[in-house]
Amino acid sequence: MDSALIPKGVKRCSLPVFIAGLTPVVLVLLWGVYAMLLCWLKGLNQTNMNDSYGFALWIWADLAVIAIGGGAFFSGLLKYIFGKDELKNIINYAVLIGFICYSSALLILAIDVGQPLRSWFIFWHANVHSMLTEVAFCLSCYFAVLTIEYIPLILENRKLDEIPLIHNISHNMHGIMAVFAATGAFLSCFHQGSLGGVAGVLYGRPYVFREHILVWPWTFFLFTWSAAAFGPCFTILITKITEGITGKKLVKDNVISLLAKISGWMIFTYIIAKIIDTFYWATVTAPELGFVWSDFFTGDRSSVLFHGYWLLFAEIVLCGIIPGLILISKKHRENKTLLLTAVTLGTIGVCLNRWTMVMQPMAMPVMTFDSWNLYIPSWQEVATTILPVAYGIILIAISFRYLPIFPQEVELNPIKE
Amino acid sequence: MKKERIDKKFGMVIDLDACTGCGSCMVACMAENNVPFKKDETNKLDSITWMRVYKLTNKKPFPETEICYLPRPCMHCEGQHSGHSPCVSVCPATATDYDMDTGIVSQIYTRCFGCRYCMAACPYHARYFNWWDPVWPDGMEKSLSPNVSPRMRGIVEKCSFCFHRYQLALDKAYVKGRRELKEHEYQTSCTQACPSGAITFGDLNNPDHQVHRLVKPDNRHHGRPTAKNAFRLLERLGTNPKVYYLSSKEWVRRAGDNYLDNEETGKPLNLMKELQPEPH
Amino acid sequence: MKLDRRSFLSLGVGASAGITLSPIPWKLMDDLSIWSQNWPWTPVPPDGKATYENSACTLCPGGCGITVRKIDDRIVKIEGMTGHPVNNGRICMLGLSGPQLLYGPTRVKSPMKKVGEKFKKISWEEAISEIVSKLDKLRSGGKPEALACITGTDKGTVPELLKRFLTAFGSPNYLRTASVNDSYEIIMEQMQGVRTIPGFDFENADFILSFGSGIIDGWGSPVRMLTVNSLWKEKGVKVVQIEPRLSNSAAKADKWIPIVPGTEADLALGLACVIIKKSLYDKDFVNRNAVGFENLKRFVMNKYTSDQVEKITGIDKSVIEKMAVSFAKASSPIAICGKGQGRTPGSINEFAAVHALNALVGNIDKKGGVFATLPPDYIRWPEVIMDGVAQKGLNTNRIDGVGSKNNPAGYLLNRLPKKINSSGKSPVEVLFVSGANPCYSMADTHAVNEAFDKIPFIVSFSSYMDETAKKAHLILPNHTYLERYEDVPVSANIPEQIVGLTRPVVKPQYDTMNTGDVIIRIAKSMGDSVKDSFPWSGYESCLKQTLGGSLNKLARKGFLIAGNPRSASGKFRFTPAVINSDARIEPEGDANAFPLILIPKDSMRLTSGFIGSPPFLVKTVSDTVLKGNDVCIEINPETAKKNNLSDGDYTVLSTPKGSARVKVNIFDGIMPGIIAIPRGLGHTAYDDYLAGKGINYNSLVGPVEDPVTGLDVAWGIRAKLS
Amino acid sequence: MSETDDKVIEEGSEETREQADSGNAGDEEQSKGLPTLFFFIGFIISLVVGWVVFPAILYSSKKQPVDFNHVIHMELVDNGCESCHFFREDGTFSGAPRLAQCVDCHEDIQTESENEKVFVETYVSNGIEVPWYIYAKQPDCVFFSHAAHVKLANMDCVTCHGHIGESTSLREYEENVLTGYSRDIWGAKLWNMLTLKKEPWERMKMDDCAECHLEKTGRKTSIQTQKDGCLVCHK
Repeated sequence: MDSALIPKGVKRCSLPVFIAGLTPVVLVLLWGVYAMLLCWLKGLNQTNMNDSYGFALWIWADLAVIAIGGGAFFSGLLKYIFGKDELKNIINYAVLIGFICYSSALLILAIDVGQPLRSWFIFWHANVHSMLTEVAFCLSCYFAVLTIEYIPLILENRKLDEIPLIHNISHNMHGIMAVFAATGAFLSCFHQGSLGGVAGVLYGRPYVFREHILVWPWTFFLFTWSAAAFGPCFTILITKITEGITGKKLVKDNVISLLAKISGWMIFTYIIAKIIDTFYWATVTAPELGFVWSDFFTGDRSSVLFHGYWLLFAEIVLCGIIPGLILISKKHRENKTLLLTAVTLGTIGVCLNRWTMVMQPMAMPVMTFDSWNLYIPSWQEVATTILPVAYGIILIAISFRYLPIFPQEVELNPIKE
Repeated sequence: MKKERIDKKFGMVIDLDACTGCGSCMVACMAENNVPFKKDETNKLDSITWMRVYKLTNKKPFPETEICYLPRPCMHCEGQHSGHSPCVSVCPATATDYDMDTGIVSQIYTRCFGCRYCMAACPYHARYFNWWDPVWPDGMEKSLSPNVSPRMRGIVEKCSFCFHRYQLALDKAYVKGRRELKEHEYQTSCTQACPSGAITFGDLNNPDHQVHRLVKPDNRHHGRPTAKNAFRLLERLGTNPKVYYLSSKEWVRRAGDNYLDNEETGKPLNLMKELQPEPH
Repeated sequence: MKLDRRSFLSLGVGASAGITLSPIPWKLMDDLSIWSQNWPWTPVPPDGKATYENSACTLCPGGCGITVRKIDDRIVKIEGMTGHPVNNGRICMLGLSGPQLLYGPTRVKSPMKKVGEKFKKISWEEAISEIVSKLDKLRSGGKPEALACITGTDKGTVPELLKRFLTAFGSPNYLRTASVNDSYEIIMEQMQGVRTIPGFDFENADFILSFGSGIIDGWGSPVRMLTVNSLWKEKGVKVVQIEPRLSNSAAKADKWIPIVPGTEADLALGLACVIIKKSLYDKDFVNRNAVGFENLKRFVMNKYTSDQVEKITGIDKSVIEKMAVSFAKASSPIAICGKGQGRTPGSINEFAAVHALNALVGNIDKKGGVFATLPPDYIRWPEVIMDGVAQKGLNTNRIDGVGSKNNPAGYLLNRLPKKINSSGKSPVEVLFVSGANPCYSMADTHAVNEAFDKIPFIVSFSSYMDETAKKAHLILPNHTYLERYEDVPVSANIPEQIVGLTRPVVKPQYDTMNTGDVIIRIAKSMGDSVKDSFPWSGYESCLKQTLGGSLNKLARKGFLIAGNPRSASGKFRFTPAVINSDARIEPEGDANAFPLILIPKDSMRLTSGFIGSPPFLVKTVSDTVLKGNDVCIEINPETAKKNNLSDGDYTVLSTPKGSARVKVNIFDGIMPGIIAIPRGLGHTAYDDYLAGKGINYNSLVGPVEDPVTGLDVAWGIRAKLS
Repeated sequence: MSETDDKVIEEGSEETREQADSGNAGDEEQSKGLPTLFFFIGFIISLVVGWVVFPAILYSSKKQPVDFNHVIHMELVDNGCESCHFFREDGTFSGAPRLAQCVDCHEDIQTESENEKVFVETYVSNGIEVPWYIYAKQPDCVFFSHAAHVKLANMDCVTCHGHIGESTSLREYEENVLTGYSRDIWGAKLWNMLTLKKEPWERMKMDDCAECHLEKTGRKTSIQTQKDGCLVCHK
């Protein structure tokens, strides 16, 4: 039915099967849209956020999707700036994932603010000292860049490509893509960093406050670094999942392996930096403010469940050092199971890091007579957080079906007939 | 700023020995500032109380238990350099600013778009979000004051040191041909109401004002109190608040900040530490 | 085809370009945000001319002066009146919440008649003629005594008018709700020979011994007490608080001495013993101005040595002796009693013992001491005119038994429920309720409600839809204190005689009428001698005639000091009959079945009397007191452990009178074995901001009569947790 | 910076499109001019809609309840504007007069003026306040101190309010249907939107206040804005 739209030389399932497969995802999406409308029309009382948890699930989701979307800018950087040309075989997908992540982040932000109709104030009445202003500017700009990077891909659709005008446009855009990739990488470095800065500058919150280098707190660099390190993990993970679902090999092993290797070394170095940072914070920064390390991880009965030492262990050792070590080793990363384990752990690790940076300072009391607070998101929050996932799946499915996302697909999956 | 002029620095001193926890200040504030109320206000994490009275205990068993009440308005932090309050520095849309003329941290409800970053920044929980539309039972909106703008859903609000009273007092002075106010002409609602007289309000930079005499702030060291028994909440974080507390009890003063076990209360404050200047 | 599509595309591009260059997107973006800044459903208070008017607060007996801030004709704020002798510019949270009562949803907006289960709006004429016809039937049936009246205070012109109405009508059954001052009145009469409440010169005292009185929790005149408490701190006056729980008063005292509840009298006598033994009493006073000292001496030396008292009260002997010495050595020490806010009377035994301490140190009728201040005496009306029916009715026995058997109490409202419930037909056929909410505030709510259900016709004068008004058959809503003139004689243990005046700061918001006017109108409609007893055209003219020249001064200043502290008393009597009785008031219930003891706790943040807590008050209540609709009980960690409870757990609290689901709040500052529950919650009436929250303490406790006075002096009840 | 990049790209793509168009021009000679024509049709229509129709919908015109003649009144009073628009003792400004003030003179009809007749019959006799529309009405979030401007800074009424005191009739009041603002606030003229204005009273948005404050006082007490503090004018 839609065969004219499907790229040449590849095989896709029939349209009814495709639609049937997507239906549950669309239902989830609609559920999320309903929750989103509730939040907009009735206000944020639909959430379980409160005056202690001004930042909660959404902000975590924001930080997390941007971190895992970091694969886009980092592989772009590697390909266009550092000339790792093999990555061209996965860059399209990285860009698509990045696009999904960033558009989701913007959407979540639009739900998260109490007065969405005024959200443009952040640009018009910007306070240039605020990390969030920096985030907003960089995020919007980088999203624009990702859009520009994604457009040529759309234009490569077989049907669209037949139109000479579109063909020309997409051709020209490809030519200048390196400029955008570079711009994107620069922007992304900054806003990944400024997202880290968002937490790091909070000198009233000893859990996240970090010493500064020039105008930036440590977390600024750690966030950029971790996004670059773990972003590719997510790209690989999604690629592998896509391969699993489609039952096809889509990217050659050497490409994956290269990305995994780079990711591994980034993780490894990052985790060293993170350990140094944690150590310095625990032994110098916190004590100067009157805290000992254990204050941050030992609250009352229930808070330990959410914010205990296990979180630190999980973030640094289980989901940091271990995936780092696996990916560094050629032998291990070429083992399919270990590779999958490593990229999964890595993805979880960076999400955990964002979790602790957002949630823990909200949970933890700073005044001695204050208490730990716990927070369970409402269904509206969960639905709006899953909404981007559903949207992402749909966008990936459509893109995969109609666009030549994986240049190696034809070669790897010759049609036998 | 122009350093030659001595700016005003409005601040508050709360005597915790005198405070009885009666809560008048809380209601005086709500009544003055059109603070809304809901049918259920027992979730204190969703209950707007610009002035909130905390109950502290010395955590000792019966019968050595002691309790102390601590009223907490907005601290109107100055930070380690001009106006670098934890909240003001992070607001992306300049909805809150630090006025060098008065030292008051403003909150402009119509500018705020509800990102709540300032709430994440404030260690005192002095900032409140309007999760709900403010609703007054039919007829009760008649009790609202025109001097304070009611807030809409979706934005952050907090104690303003009853700044509208300053505006009105100035107006009164202007028509009388005066430019400056006397100490009693600008007092916050909570100060006025407090049945125990525990709250004192005035210009910390004016040596004639009671607040200055009570705590003797050392402006060369970020307003650190030098009077005996005076302390500020979370002084060590470097927030440089303008609300001071007095207590004759050591455990209360110690509860005002975080200390390592071996540290002496009030002593090892790292006040000389300069934070890095903010970006740009 | 192709052409059309392309043209269409061009049209769109052109339109987009045009729109972008027009104000539409930009202006809309801006205006939508401005719209969000001025949402039509967020109120904008209209501006206008600001004025201030002085008046008096009547929300508690404290007698504060208030300054009302108005914008045009709206009250926007109530502040304390500067220069007022009681509160000098300061104010409590209830006083501040006045506008919420005025404009709040609990107001009764017009006269209402109960038809079936619901209230129907009626006119004032209908309402008054309805009452008159009921009352006429009583008089023509020769049973005028079947009319009874319950008020919240018996001082001032409106209660006097009600009293006068009952007298002229022929009923002796004018009753008032109880308070700590019932006990004090009896004690002052018995020990100092004057039936009045004591005025304590706290401002000049230098040692305060409080037997559980919530000095800063709302006892006496709350704002004055808070002010005085700060003054004490400034002057270094020592305050010792004796009670089983670390109340705010205990926390702010210089010393908190936990005591086994109910043994306060024993401690007072023990202190007397030490003072006498160490010969620290004021010999001059005792010899010249007192009688019966030897009796007291014999009594306490025999039964109240420190060793004995230590066993009874659980207070260390050395503490008792030290306390006694400090008290006696102070130059102006005052001992006070009346637990919590003084909502309920106390054991006469305890009051006598405590007051004896004041006399032992000779601190009577002098600066810094206790004065027998007579209430301001300005109501001088012509004699009531009574016809035969009235006289006959007045000769019948009072329904509460006062007057017979040499009973010293003035009113024993606590006996009314039992009296009604034990009769087949209610002896009260018509009941007036004014300024009181007995269905909420009397012990054993269940029995009280049962009794009220039996009364055929209840008339409520309440401005608010409270529990009693809900039970009424007719509501004749009074103006609130911000809409009416009324004199407010202050009787809150202040040595000076102060009278305040409420004034109509705003026009009546609804179709309400001053209760004074209603009484006069009813009387006039009754005709005969009842009518003749009310020579005034209306309440305001009555008030004018009553106050005469003082009215102008009152109106101008907002208050009047009718008299200074004065010694109205004769010789002090140490041995009135009561002091020799050592019967302690035991809490109701079997100690085995109910091993714990439940006591109420009072707080400035909740009202427990006639006025229900306005929304602002409820908002300030801590989440360790009320969480959602669940009330929290305070127990010691040890009690919790014994009952296998952790902080935040839910459990069932049972007493012989009832049981309730409660939440556990573990607190170190309460004696093991004691449970404290807040007073002022558990309303079934009022608005959604108050109704249905928590449990009414009165529904868990029953009355315990003092053997001497007959007053309900229950200070707690036995309880268990399961 | 990337915003400019965006624009570059958009323009670039336009060019590309035109190139493509011209590439195909030979095939469809007759249709060459049409897209351009349609572009302009769309462009012009939307411009008209945006600049003419939109404002007409956005603002509703309201007649003042009584047409007041300032000139006549100015001749009768001694103290200029302050005779009716005065300062209260507490320093607040009375604004538009209340009925009680008017009644001092207008207890009964004094002249043959039709307006006075309406005023007395509708409002004075019934004791109803006149619901004047205030041209310069600021939103609730604004604290405007007349005392500071008139008493402290000695400014004339005309400086901000223009020559309303010389008017013999009240012009129509235009209200933004979305925001409820008086049109005078945003700017009566459309070009006020483009930050152009000739007279101070042509537009009174926040930036106008802030700009004048900075110019006249030089105060930069707000650390964040480097202008006057927010609370100087906000409440």
